[in-house]
Amino acid sequence: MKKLITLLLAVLIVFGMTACGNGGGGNEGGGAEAETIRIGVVSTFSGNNSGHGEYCKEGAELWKEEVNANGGINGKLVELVYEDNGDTNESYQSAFVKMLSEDNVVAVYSNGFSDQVTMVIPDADTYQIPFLAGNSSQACLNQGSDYYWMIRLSDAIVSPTMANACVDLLNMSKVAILQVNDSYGDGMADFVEEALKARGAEVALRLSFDGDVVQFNSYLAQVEAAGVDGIVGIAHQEQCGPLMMQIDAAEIDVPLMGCSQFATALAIDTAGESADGWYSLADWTNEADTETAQAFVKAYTEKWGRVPDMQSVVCYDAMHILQAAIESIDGEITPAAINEAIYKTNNIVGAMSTYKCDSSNPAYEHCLGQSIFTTQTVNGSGVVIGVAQR
Amino acid sequence: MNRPILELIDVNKAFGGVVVAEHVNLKLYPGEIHGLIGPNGAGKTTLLNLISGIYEMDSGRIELNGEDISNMPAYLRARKGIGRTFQMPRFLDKADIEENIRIADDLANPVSFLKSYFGKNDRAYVPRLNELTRIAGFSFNLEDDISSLTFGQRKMLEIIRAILANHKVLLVDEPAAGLNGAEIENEISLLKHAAKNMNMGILLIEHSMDMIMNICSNITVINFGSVIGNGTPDEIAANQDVIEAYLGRSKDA
Amino acid sequence: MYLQLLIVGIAMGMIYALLSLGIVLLVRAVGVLNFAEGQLFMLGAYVTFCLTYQVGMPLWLMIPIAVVILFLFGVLFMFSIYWPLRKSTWSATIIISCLGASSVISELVKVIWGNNPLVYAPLIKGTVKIGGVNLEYQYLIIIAVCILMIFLIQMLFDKMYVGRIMQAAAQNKYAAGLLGVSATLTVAATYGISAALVGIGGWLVAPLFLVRTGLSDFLLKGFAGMVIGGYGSVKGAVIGSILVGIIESYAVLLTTTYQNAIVFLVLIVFLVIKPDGLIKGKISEKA
Amino acid sequence: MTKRLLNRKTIIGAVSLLLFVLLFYLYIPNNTGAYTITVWNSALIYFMANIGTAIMLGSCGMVSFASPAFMGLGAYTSVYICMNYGVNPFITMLIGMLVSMLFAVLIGMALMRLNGTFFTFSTVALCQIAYTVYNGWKPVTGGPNGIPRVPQFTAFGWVAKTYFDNYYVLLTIAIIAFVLANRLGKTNFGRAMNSVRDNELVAKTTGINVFRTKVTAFAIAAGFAGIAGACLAHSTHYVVSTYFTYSNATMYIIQVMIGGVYNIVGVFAGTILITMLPEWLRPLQEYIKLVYGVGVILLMIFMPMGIWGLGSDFIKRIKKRYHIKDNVTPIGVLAEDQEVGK
Repeated sequence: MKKLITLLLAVLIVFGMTACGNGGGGNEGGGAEAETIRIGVVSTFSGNNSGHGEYCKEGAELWKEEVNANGGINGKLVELVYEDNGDTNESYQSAFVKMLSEDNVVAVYSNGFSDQVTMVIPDADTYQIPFLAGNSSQACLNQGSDYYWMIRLSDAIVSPTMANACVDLLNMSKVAILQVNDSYGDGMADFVEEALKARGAEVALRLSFDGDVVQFNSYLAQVEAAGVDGIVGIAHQEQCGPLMMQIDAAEIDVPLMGCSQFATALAIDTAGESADGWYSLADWTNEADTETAQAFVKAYTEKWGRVPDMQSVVCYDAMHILQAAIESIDGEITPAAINEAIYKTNNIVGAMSTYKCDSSNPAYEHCLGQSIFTTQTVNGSGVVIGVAQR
Repeated sequence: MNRPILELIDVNKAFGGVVVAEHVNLKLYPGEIHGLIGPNGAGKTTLLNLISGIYEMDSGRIELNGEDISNMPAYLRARKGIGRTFQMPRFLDKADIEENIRIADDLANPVSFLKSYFGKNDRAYVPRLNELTRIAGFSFNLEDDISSLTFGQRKMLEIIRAILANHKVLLVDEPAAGLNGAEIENEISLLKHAAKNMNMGILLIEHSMDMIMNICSNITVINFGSVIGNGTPDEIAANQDVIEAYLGRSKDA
Repeated sequence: MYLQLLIVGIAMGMIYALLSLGIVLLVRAVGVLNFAEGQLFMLGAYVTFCLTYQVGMPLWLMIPIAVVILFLFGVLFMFSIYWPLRKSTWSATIIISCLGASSVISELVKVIWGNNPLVYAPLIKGTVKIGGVNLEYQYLIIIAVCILMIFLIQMLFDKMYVGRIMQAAAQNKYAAGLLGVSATLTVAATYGISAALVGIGGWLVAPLFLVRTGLSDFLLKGFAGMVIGGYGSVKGAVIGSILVGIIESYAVLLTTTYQNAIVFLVLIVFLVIKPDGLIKGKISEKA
Repeated sequence: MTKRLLNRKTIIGAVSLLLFVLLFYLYIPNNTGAYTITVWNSALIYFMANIGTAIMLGSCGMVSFASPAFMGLGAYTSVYICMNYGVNPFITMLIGMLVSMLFAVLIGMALMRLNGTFFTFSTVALCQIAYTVYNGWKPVTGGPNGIPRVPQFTAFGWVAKTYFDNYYVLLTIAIIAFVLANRLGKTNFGRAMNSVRDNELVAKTTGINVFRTKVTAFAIAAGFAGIAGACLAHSTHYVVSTYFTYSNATMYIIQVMIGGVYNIVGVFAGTILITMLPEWLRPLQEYIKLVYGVGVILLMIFMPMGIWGLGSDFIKRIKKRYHIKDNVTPIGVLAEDQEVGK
């Protein structure tokens, strides 16, 4: 009897599975492929970080509308394909491989976490499809992939800028680094510590916390005891608000510098008045004063009824880079051709920055971003006080 | 008579301030059915728990076949040969009857894990199980669930399980409670079979004086944790202390 | 700094205590570890936020209504998660359905209130300086409410008839049935009280840590507090939670990377060495 | 009579084995895309870990959240030895398994003093500790960045380059694990575990060392988890602390319970179902997890014994409907009656 059930179950599972797989695959491809350019977006649309996916999708959709309203790229309309990457690293990889192998896309954008991106870069190489990512971990660039492209500035590039700002602008000499202990925070903190030391500042304390920690009082007691004259914060968006509030409440009166997350609308909104006085090295702020940035914010707010997040603008700019690359192709639009074209990216003006493929330093060749904002939060909004070019 | 198979020497046990066993001495001989009686709460079941190692004694000595087992954990005592049944029959209720029987067989015929892993699933115990079940006068399928047996059948299966485990000593806790007349008859023949044919020493707690007087060759009476009488059924029936303990209790009630 | 860390630890421990009080209530009444308690905590924050800002109720009206809503939700929770499985012979089934429920509550909250954290203004703004630490006034309110709750629960269990029935129900369902009280109602009431209690806890911490789904992450620390304190003891749960807060706070001196590991390592060591906890609970069945 | 029975059983067994091999080795890889294969791969890995959890839960009656901790131990040990000493992944995988088991014995000796809920909670704590260590101990685990470019499975010059290659490797390992574990329940140790689960008093009075049985079960579970972890690292070419979180542990427990704790085939079905569910529910978009949560609750309420329980009920009903009798061994009936009864 047990064997009978076993058999039944096995057969059911297998046919259920393959039926699903075929059904999924059957919808794609065919005639549509010839007329449209299919671009994939892998992001989180369910689970704990589904906010990232929403912002990302809104940015991508905005771009698609603009492009298709102008007749598409080289006369071809654009189609966006989305995959939800779920909660686990394994499901991220599955979603990514699905995008590469079954969705007939010519390029993929994803804003996964750094460890997830690290995980799937070899897949992009295997399938030879350009992979534009919204993360900023130098570890990803260090993999030396041909197909991985970083939209933002790498941590390794941002860190000296941050160190300079700390030392020159904020006169820090003895610094405490508060970092989130994940792939993003740890990588960034390493570079910042190195850069600060190079500028002669002392890193008196480096305290790390998990991604779900929101209570920093015991850390702040240590910071206070160490008598530092500056704090560098590297945290997740959701943690920035509580961190800023608690530093304010603890009356630690030193210059404060945060990573790009500290300048996000969400962090500033949640922290309220406590956010005032924070400096940040931000890839994006809604107060960015360039023409393209303002146009983007305006269009986005009109379309979606809320202000954009960094996730939206990175995705939007990634699409612009792809657009420029595809426009420059004469012949057939293939993933390989697009990848070649991205190598020739030169001074494309996006909402966030201008983009350029600079082959002078092989370590940063695949990092396309060129500039980053230095902002100060005043009265609940991030005011741009400078733009650092790389 | 030969040497006792089980001997309790000056066993003491107290829970907090309540003394449940005080200077208990007891001898159980192989092939003997030994009754253990006393009023409710006299400490009979506690004594079984002390012997089988479920409780630890405060002081005293328990010898099995001349070997001191006082400090052994329960499972080692079971391996040495002490088996028991419970007032409410206890089984693996998520497993079928076969598995319940086989744990006894594992104890009787221990094999190495590897042999059991690669060996054939043999059922050498089936003929004996058949015989015992026939004595007990009921029947079942090995693949059935325990819940398909009646309460009385379960109590008897518990005894059968203990016999199949080849225990030297069997502690039986109120085997007749909840059984009808026919079942009690069958149970008595099962116990007698175990004592006579397998030379087991059986220590029996029972409230039914009929049954005790019928099958026991020796009886020990305890009250408030201490032994107040010991002897053959006839001696016990004439023992003044025992009569007082029982009558005194019936007066209170 | 040592004094400061102590105060910070106690303050945080009080927050864990809010959660572990709710857990201990269920443990005492039904003997179940509720893995969705963290979500009820978070739900409290969202419900009070909704009533205060989206409905616009004043505080005096908001609290009783929130308590009623949360109580009813607790009763609903009991009938959908616990009741159908009460007779299951596998303890795992209830754990699994609690895990399912936690996913459902989180997602419902997201569907209704969106993904982004919401801001809840503190009752009294500003900070107070205690032993060299600037603490938000909110912490004082938390401590006060916490003490009040301990008092109320003790009253409930020791003085009131219902409480004694609840305890009887936990220890012996059969006996509780004999008392002539519907065991169903007492268990339902316990779930309701637990949900309301924990929900109020969520309301109290919302001004400190925002109204967000991540609030449920405090659950494990609440569990830890209850286990260290003594399984099923109300006082023990509070003391244990404070101890967890203090350990966590002092762990920073040693290492920050392994802070979490230290807290849970202490917990395991505690469990193994002193399985009954600090204060022996009414229901101890550990070893 | 027994011989004929054996024959029928053997035929069913042989046919199902053949079908199984055809289905899993030939049909699936040739009829699915790379993406579906990656989903299968993770399902197979989860399955290996879940065998351990199922042994703990179904046989020993203990709810354990510890499997990610031991998966991590297996994975990091294997990757560390493989990358630093250039040993073949298949060998390091076994070393990883042994290290997991060793740790499980040591930890188990401490934790097995605890009963029920307390044991469960201590495994949750264990899971948290393990994650923190994996995330913090940079020289060995690569910290939060993990270790990229983990060597692939290789054997005798053959290298598992694609996900399909990995599928065959994982399937083979999973089948071995399945066969090993399936037999376990029919041994004396399996019965010892069951008696520990159902009634510790019976276990003690039939000579079963409850403590040792529990520790051994914990170690076996850790062994399966260790293998699964190593497979995860080598088949995704990457290992990072976020593979081994508490939320993964809750997912594994759900998979086991949904499948049905009694039987490893049920566990397999549950693992596949929960792994595939998000793929099937994809049209629901952001409501996926909501539906998933409701589904889990309903499944627990209406089929607490999981898919396996449902399947066996179904077959029982069919047998009743068509008057198919099980092969039973009657006990206690006189020999003459037995002859007549036939």
